[in-house]
Amino acid sequence: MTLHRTRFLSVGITAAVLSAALAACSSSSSPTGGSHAKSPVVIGASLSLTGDFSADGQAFERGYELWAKDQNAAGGLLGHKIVLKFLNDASSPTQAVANYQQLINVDHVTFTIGPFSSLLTGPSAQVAHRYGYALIEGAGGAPSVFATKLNNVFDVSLPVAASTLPLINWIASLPASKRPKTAAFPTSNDPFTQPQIQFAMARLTKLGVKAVYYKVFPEEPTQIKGIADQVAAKRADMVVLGSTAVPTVQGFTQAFIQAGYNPKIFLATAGPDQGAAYLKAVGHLNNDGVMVPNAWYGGSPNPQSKKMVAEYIAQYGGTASGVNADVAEAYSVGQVLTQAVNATRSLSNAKIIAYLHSAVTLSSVQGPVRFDSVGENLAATAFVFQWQKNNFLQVLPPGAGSAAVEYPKAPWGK
Amino acid sequence: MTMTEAATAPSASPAPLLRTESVSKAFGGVQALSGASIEVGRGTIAGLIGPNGSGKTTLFNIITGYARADSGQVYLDGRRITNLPPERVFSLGIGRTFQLTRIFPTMTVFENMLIAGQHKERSWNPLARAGGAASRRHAMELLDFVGIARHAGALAQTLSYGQRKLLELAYVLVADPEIVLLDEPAGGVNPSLINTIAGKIRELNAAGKTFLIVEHNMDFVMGLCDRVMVLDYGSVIAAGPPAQVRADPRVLDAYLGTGEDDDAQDGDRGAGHEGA
Amino acid sequence: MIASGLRFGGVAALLALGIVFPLVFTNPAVTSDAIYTLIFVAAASAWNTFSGYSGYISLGHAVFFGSGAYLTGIATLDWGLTGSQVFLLLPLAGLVGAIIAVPFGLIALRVRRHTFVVITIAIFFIFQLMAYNLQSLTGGTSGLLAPTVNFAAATYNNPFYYAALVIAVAAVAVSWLIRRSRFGLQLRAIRDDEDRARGLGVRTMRVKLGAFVISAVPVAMVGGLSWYFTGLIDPSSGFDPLFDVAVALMAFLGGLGTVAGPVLGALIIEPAQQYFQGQVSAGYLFLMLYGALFLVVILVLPRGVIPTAAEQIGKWRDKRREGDGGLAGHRLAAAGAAPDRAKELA
Amino acid sequence: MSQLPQAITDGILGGAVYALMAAGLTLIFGVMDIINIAQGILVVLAAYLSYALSVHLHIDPLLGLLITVPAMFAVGAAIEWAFMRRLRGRERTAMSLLVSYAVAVVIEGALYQVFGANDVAIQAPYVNSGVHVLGFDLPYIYLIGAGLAVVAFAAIYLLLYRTTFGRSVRATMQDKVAARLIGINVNRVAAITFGIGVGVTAAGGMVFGATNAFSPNSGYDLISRLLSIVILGGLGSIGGAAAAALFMVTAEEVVNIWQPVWATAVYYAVLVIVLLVRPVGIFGKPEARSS
Repeated sequence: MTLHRTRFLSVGITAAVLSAALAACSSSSSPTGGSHAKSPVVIGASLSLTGDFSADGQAFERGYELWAKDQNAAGGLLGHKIVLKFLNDASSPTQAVANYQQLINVDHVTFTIGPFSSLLTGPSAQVAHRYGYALIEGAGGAPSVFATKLNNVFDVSLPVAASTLPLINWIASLPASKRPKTAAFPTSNDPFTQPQIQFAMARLTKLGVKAVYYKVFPEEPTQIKGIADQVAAKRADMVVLGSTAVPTVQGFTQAFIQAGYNPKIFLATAGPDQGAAYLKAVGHLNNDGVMVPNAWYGGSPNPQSKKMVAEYIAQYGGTASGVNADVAEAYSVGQVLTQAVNATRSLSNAKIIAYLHSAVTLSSVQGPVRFDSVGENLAATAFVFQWQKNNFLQVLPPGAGSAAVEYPKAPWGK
Repeated sequence: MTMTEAATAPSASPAPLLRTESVSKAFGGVQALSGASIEVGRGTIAGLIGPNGSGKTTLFNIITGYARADSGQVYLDGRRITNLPPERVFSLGIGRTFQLTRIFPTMTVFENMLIAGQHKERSWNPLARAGGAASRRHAMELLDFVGIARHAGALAQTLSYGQRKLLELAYVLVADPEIVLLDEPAGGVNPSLINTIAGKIRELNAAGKTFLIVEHNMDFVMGLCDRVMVLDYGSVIAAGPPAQVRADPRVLDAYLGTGEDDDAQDGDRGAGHEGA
Repeated sequence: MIASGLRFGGVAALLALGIVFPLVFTNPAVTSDAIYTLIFVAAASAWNTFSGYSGYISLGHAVFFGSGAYLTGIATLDWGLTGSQVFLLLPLAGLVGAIIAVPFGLIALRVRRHTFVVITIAIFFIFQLMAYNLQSLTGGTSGLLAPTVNFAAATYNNPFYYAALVIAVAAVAVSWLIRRSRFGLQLRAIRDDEDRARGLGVRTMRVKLGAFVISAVPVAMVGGLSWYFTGLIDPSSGFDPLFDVAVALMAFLGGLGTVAGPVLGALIIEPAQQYFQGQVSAGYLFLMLYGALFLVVILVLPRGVIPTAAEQIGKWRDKRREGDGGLAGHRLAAAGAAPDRAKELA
Repeated sequence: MSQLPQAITDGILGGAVYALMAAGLTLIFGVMDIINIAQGILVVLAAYLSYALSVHLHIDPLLGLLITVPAMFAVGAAIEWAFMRRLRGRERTAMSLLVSYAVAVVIEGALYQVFGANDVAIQAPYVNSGVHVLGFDLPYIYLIGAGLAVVAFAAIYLLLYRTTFGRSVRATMQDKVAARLIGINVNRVAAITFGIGVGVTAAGGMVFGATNAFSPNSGYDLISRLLSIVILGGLGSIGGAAAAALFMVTAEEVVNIWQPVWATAVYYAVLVIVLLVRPVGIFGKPEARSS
């Protein structure tokens, strides 16, 4: 019966074609690493261009590209032109792992730089570690990333748990009569935000601010209005919202406005730092007075940052306040890599790993960078920013270059 | 226990093989059956007739476990089987066909046969191949008996309507049930096939098989059955030999006077899509 | 006899190809793709042994994938297992998948069709929510990171590859055994007409539940393997609603209810997905092309590659035979060997 | 317990929005027997249409429905004509799942391409303001959503049960062959029904987009909840879907008072429990067909 033979023949042929295709994939990539004197340096990253992290992934892509453009204009890395190689991971750790395998073993990149979010950074770091690659990254700061104690992970951004400290210190500096009396602490069940909110609640309670609401909600809540209305009903003087992205902040903002509730202080841990994306979602009338902690902002007086922002606006349009902080995180990754390559005069991952562990202090658009043994940036400074009339300003800690805190925050819709 | 009860139960005539006792069933506000009691003697061919909507198929469904009776009892060989699930009723020895045939369209004719035989195979290994050599031979014999053996390898959905009726009859027989319930075996098939089917039923009955037949084709029923029961508005209004029932004025009132001609035509035209 | 010999030869050749594959294609990126492909071969085959044979479309098999992954993760971290020891947990993961499948099946299999599809989704989301909220057990949103494994980098993937191969081969073998068994016959009868099958003595609930439990086992095992290979399980990738869609797509593309169909579907879709999804340069056009391609394939081959191909070949052969020897020969052949042939078509 | 009235109010308001989004799905899923996974992304597509009209052409989102509803109707009819019509036979229901998923992927890709990945929200004067009644804040946008839901459900009900076209729809869905025999143009009925089911999502999308920030990725979260609502209500039951939406979201809001992280479980837990007791849903009739 020829039927069986044909049936299995078809399977066999397909398998053969597939393996041939796979083989072609693996052989088509001629070595691009720096064997020739002035051949390009290929730097690879997996980015989330679709899926849950797609907004951040896009911003990261822009940050990396801005850096490569700037650095190539300045002569590349040790005279080698920088070529970036991105693969999309669709926000999936599985795909991210596959992508770094591909970047290292097929594309033979010289360096790997990080994806967006700790979720993808953790497993990606293990792949990079397996092949002796450093993974310099700007958005993988969760404790789980550092808990594995890999020596090749370097997070250039701010460790987050104490990010609200500038605000807490400022409240402590107010005369007792002017301090907020009550505070509400809704937070998403995210590994970042929950510790931040608990930290803020503990410190503020010590200052005599009464916590009238603390509840954890899912990372992507479906009925934000209901949760926000429960918060609004408490009429607390201040709200510290543990958010991870724009939609949550937008949902709370809208519900607060609808409920006619305007806290004196409204801080969200993430979302308001996303520039134009945040403004588009909440509208141009509803951002005044909203705070967010971060390490960087578009109006930063840091000269490197000013240059980057100018280039960003030239390329993508908008205003300084509209630049997503993710862009700076990605750009900083490139800057740290540049400094390590220049200092070691080498494209060797091993030398760069050793160098970055040597407690040197490097600079970035986000400020100084110095790594501890597990790759956390100890030198990063926390700022608190506030939207004031569609401008994103640094208000805390008070000092040179800081604007005055708008307190109490202006009414909505102004 | 029920068996001993049955054995000691006094009976005027030889104990019937299948018996229903005051079975009632309502769907919403409609009383489909109200106290229907029928008897089918072992080794006989019984007919169940009645106008459309008189409850014939509902009674079939209740006997075979496809519907639950609101009240009343069903006995097989003296054993109470009321409201048992279909698979239990089948394994106790009642096979049935459906008015609109229900075969397994994407399986082959032969596999249809194996399905009906599977419950008898008590293998500890669920991954054992279906059908031992004996049951495969038996299945093939039955297909041969109804005359569709040459289609054994075809998908059942490729059979003609009449062939499907024959297949359904054949696979019900695979399990060698005590009694076979046929729901309109002659409905929608051409006259020569009707004769074939009637012939097969007679042949099986001669070999000892008991039948209960719902049918609108009066010639078919009257020519085949030993005993005919008439349902009207959910209860049995008459029962007896065909000639006696045919002459019963109540039956004429309820059914024959009004419906016979139509039904005969139906049979001829082969439409046969009315519900019972 | 020749046919079965050829079939045996074909299977043996495929198996041999599977065994030598990582020795020939040593690039870790290739073997990594191959591992995920084998994971989906196992999952699609297992899904098909329930959904394909019984006609009940489950969109809840990710429950088993995620549960297997979490079980393996939690046990590995709690017991401090390392290296190859973790592979020994995979049968345990399969067992847990089977245990979860019992109450899951008892609830879901009471309903049919659309309602069944949606109730499997509902139960799936309850599991995903538990993974999010039972933080002390599952690590909540951040999930569970696998320990660093110190296999040599060059051959790092090989143990994972062979583990995936063993599970995939076992899943396909079970699928084949069921397809030709009494059990498989009962399942396909349920798919065609469940009530009629009951009327012929098939204990449908028992049969459906049995298939559901059996199909959960390989899925849970590859879930555990996937955790260990990827290095992370988190609620959204462990209990991924698109997992079931992908698996169903593979089974449909190859041929629902056939043994080779899901294998072929996985061999085509997973490498394609791995390759194309990564392409940033194609931008979002890729997403549109990917969807459009599926639409075309589904509409051109509504019953899948294998049944359609078999049908075409069957037609062609019939035509040729009619040319040769006329109808008589055809009928003779049909009466004798036809049950087997038609089974291939089904 | 003082939060309870607020939670119930929020539940009813949010439930109305869900009812509006589910209205089209009851037609497509409940009546036509098609599992349309793309319904979630179609809501998002409709939201983007309203958003684009309001941002680029300064057309008020409510007024914009005059454009978006016919546009979405056309999209729906086109999907039915191009794909759903071609599904036949036993696996039609299951195949519809895959086809609609592929359609969803195509639409998602197009939305990414055109609008990018960032979240946006529809702004309008009535989005943030509302009336204050008996101590409850009733935002206008939710009242509009509730009003549109009533209109949509009433229209679908009247269409199905009070018009000749509705009889054709029901006849077609029960038995295609018989419908054809009595002279119904089955293909046209199916295309129009699917078109209406998708056209109604234009209203749902507008209200969804005004009450939530959304991105091309938002469709996936919606579809499973909408399917649960239609099943809980009982397949094919128009009123059942509306009641289920109100009940589900209200229950979710009440759980939100104590345990927001478990609130979404309400949907699925309620569904599982109800189906254990009543496999045809709350308002469903037992399935006529047994196969």
